[in-house]
Amino acid sequence: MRAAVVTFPGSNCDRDLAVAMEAVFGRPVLRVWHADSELPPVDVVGIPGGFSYGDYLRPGAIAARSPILRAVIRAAERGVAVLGICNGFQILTEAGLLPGALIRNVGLAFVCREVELEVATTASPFTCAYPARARIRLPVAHHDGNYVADVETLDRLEAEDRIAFRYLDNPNGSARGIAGVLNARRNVLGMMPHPERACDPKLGGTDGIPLFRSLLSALVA
Amino acid sequence: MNGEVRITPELVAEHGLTAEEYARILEILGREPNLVELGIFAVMWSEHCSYKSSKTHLAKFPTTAPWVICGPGENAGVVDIGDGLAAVFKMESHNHPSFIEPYQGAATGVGGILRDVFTMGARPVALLDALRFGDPAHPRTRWLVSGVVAGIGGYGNCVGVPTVGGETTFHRAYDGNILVNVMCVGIAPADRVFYARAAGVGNPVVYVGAKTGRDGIHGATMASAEFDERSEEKRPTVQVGDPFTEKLLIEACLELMASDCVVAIQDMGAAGLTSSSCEMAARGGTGIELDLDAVPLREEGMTAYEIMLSESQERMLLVLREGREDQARRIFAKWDLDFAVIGKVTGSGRLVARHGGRTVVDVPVAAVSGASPVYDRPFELPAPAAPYDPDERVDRIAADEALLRLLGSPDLASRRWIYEQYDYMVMADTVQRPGGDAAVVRIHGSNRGLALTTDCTPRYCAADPRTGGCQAVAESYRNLTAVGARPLAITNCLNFGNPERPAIMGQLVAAIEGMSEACRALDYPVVSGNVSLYNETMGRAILPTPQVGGLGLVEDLDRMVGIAWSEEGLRLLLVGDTVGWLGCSLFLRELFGLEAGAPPPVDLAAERRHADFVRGCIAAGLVRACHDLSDGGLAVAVAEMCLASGGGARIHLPPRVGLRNAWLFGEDQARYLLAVAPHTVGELARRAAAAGVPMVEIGDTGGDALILGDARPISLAVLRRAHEAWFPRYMEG
Amino acid sequence: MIAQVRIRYRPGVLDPEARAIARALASLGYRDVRSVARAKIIELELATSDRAEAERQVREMCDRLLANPVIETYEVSLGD
Amino acid sequence: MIAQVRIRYRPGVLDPEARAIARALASLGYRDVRSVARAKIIELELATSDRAEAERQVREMCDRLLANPVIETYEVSLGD
Ligand SMILES: Nc1ncnc2c1ncn2[C@@H]1O[C@H](COP(=O)(O)OP(=O)(O)O)[C@@H](O)[C@H]1O
Ligand SMILES: [Mg+2]
Repeated sequence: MRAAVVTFPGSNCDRDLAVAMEAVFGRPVLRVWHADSELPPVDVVGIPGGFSYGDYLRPGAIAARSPILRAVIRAAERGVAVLGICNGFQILTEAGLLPGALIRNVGLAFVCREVELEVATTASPFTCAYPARARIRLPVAHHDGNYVADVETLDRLEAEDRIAFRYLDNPNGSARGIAGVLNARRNVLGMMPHPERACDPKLGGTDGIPLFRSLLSALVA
Repeated sequence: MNGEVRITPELVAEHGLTAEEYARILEILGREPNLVELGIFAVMWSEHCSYKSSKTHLAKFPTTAPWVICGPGENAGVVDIGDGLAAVFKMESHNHPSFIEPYQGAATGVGGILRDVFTMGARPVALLDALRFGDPAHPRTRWLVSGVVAGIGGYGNCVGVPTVGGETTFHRAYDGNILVNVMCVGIAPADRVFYARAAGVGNPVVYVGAKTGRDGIHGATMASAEFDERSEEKRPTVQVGDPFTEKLLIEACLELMASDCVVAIQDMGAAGLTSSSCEMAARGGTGIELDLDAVPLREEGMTAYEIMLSESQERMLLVLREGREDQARRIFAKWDLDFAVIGKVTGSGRLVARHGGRTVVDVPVAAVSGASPVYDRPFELPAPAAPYDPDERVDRIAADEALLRLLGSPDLASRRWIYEQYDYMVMADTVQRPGGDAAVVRIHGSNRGLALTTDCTPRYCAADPRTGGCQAVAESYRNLTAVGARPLAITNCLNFGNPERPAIMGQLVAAIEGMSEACRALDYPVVSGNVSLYNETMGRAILPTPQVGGLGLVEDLDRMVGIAWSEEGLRLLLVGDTVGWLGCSLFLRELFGLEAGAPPPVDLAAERRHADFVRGCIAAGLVRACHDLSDGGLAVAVAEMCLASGGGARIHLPPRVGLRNAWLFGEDQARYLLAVAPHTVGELARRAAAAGVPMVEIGDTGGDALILGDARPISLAVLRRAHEAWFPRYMEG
Repeated sequence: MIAQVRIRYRPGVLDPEARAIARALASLGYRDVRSVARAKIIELELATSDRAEAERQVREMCDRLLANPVIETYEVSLGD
Repeated sequence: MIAQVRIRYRPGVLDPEARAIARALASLGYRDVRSVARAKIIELELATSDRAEAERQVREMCDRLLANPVIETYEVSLGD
């Protein structure tokens, strides 16, 4: 399983994501710099959380126009798995790889807490190792996690089974409780909660591990 | 231009310098200073930079121990934490700026303390914030709380350093002067700690980070001047922070420090370029020559005065090894940060700056930085408060009602509203989250951890600053012990009123003595700190607040404990003596409106004995959960443990308890509450007896209610509502 | 030449900040405020003095970066 | 009546966001952009039709809530 994690100026969960991936995948994760215009050959690319470019203009907006993102888009078109977490999710929507957008939380404040989620589909390389309709706990930590999209898009996401995770207790006002969405081809996932922070019992939970296990079983077939 | 301004007595006074201080400047220079030089002396001799009122007393702090690598005097303190690593930590105040502009004031406070830590080569791994606000009913309080918390989160979250703990209390004495004290902890290789000593004549002096603007000019003198109605006019001195640039600066500096390019490095904090260059040269016994035309500027037409005194954020000053400029420049270019060679190290012992072809500064650094005035200000030690003698009236309120009211009071209500705005998990090493005693962050890649806490009980310090100072140290020691950590050292921030008043000076002196005594008795030295004086508004001072930040080491995270238990049927053991001390207690204040009596005495020998006992039991795996007893006493501690555990408990009152509420809510020191498995009670009792530690079994865990003796059971749901409701409801307005 | 871009949320996107401002104004006693909306202005100083070219360029910047078409609309106006 | 409040940073106050936008535009190849500044607009729909009263009220709202006088300045304009 070959994996890479991209670092943008202002990324701050890049190490956390690489550590979690390395623990589950059992081999080193490549680190890629935002100014690179090529990705190494990999099976999965992680776009980590943080505040790329300070979240200025709109969260993820500037990172979405960086050289590496063009390479990520090409990789996604080739079928490489792309996982965007938190700021990574914002970047993927800004880049047009995923529908919708993430705006300021309804409560206006940053929110850092553990939330309960439902795994809304197991039909994806990111969620296949979870039991169907599993209820899991993952941390969220964001200021702009309020998922918005127009009604047709939301209906289409539901009809096509592209909602990966839903909040059971919506912390940010997201439309229809959406915490994570898939692209049509199902090889790109964006999610606000942090599975990489829930891969170690010492950190308070392990519900993130099946996400990385899913990738391992789906991609190393 | 600058040279032509006439230095009048008014101008000298406006710079906060006394006539005697000015005479001293004339003597040092052998001539009149120009305006730039006057500004330099003013900031360097301000209370904030020179510690002129506190220096002689700060010398009483014990600052050494075998594990101390670097004590006070550098940007931060450094202690050995084993495995070739060092912890670097410090606390700093940003009180005045936060009162004027709470968001930016608090945010730039976080930025400043982060720089103090990574400037020593340490990667910051945790932040804590100790906050004191005015009366919740004061019209400004809500706005201040909301701005300060958002500002701390806004900065810390963005740079990606977890904010893992802190303190928040309210008292009307802070109505006009809130306190925002932020502590930062970093980890560095023990043999690669960087110091701010400019060495090597001819080595280049390099400016990196953000550009210089007209931010906060005279911020340092503002931080030392008492507030008055005119402080509104001082508004433009507020700086705006850019955490994104800070994040880049952390990465770039740490990358550079991993090479061997750096001779010395210092952040530009209060008094910016002036203090960083003077202090680096003074510490190194060298001089520095600066070319102000080379300083990256954000605005046009900035004068030498403005460039030297700007407090623009996110800037650092470096001395590089000669010839390494290009290697360093490439690293900063990669991180998109300004990089400019702006001068060189000289052997002259002078700070010389040129601007527009003219010499605009030429002052001896030792005199500016080292020989600042020192005041042995007159002080009056406060008369000790008479002890409060409770009578049966304190028992007229039912224990369950008293507990619910206390838990829902501003000082004890859950701080969830605050800490959920902080990313306390980023870096994926937070193994004890906010809400318990000490926070614990894992030392990355190991099974060891750093335990961190901030403590001070200002109401004790107001009644008796000596005992209060002692108690603040002891409480931090207990909080570290309660998770199983070995306390190593403290940082501190001494927040007081106007030291020119003997009564205030007396508080400062007594608090320092109390802290020193505790540090000495507990082998728990002071390695860094900060002093914030003149916290007064129109003659009304804050409560004396000697804030302590403690750091301890957890050797084996598998043996760490928290305040939550996970089983029913555990036994609750109370460690320490309970006489039922109600003087200065929250119980008296919240339920009887009384701020009366003397604070609970601190027996340092008992603190040490009890802590060693508790730590030993935790290390032996005998303890399932542990909480130290502080505000609100036993009843509040057990309630907090129930809430964290999601389970109930029953407390049995001892047979001849005297005043029930004194026993339940008294704030006697050196106490812990342990939850242990029933079959280990005998072993624990043997250990306690052998160590001479008083310990009694007072209850057990189970059910879904908390039962205090024969009081009505309080269901967990009711308890939780009481604890969680106040903060969000208050903030909603 | 100065170009001004005015960016606002599309109708249908609920703006939590505008709502919070409305609520705060109401709680301060301003009963007269019927609704609140927000927009942001990005002002660009351009080297060119060719208005048509400036407008074309600025629109392109909006499409490529300054506005997110999923949630925002923009207007460009040129000063002098 | 519609009132518009235009809020911007005081001169000299650091605006890291404007700087980030300028850099992003440069890296997308827009070399013509000399500088970037930002402002925000808050649009209020008011029940009153008395212009003087509206202006007075809106200024008061700015002082009390909408603008941060320490680092921002504002302008009020009334529509119809
Ligand atoms: N301003 C704050 N920021 C972060 N955490 C806080 C803050 N205030 C309080 N806390 C957390 O809330 C918990 C309770 O605080 P406190 O009652 O002061 O603890 P203790 O009495 O054990 O010192 C602690 O975990 C503390 O770290
Ligand atoms: Mg405690």
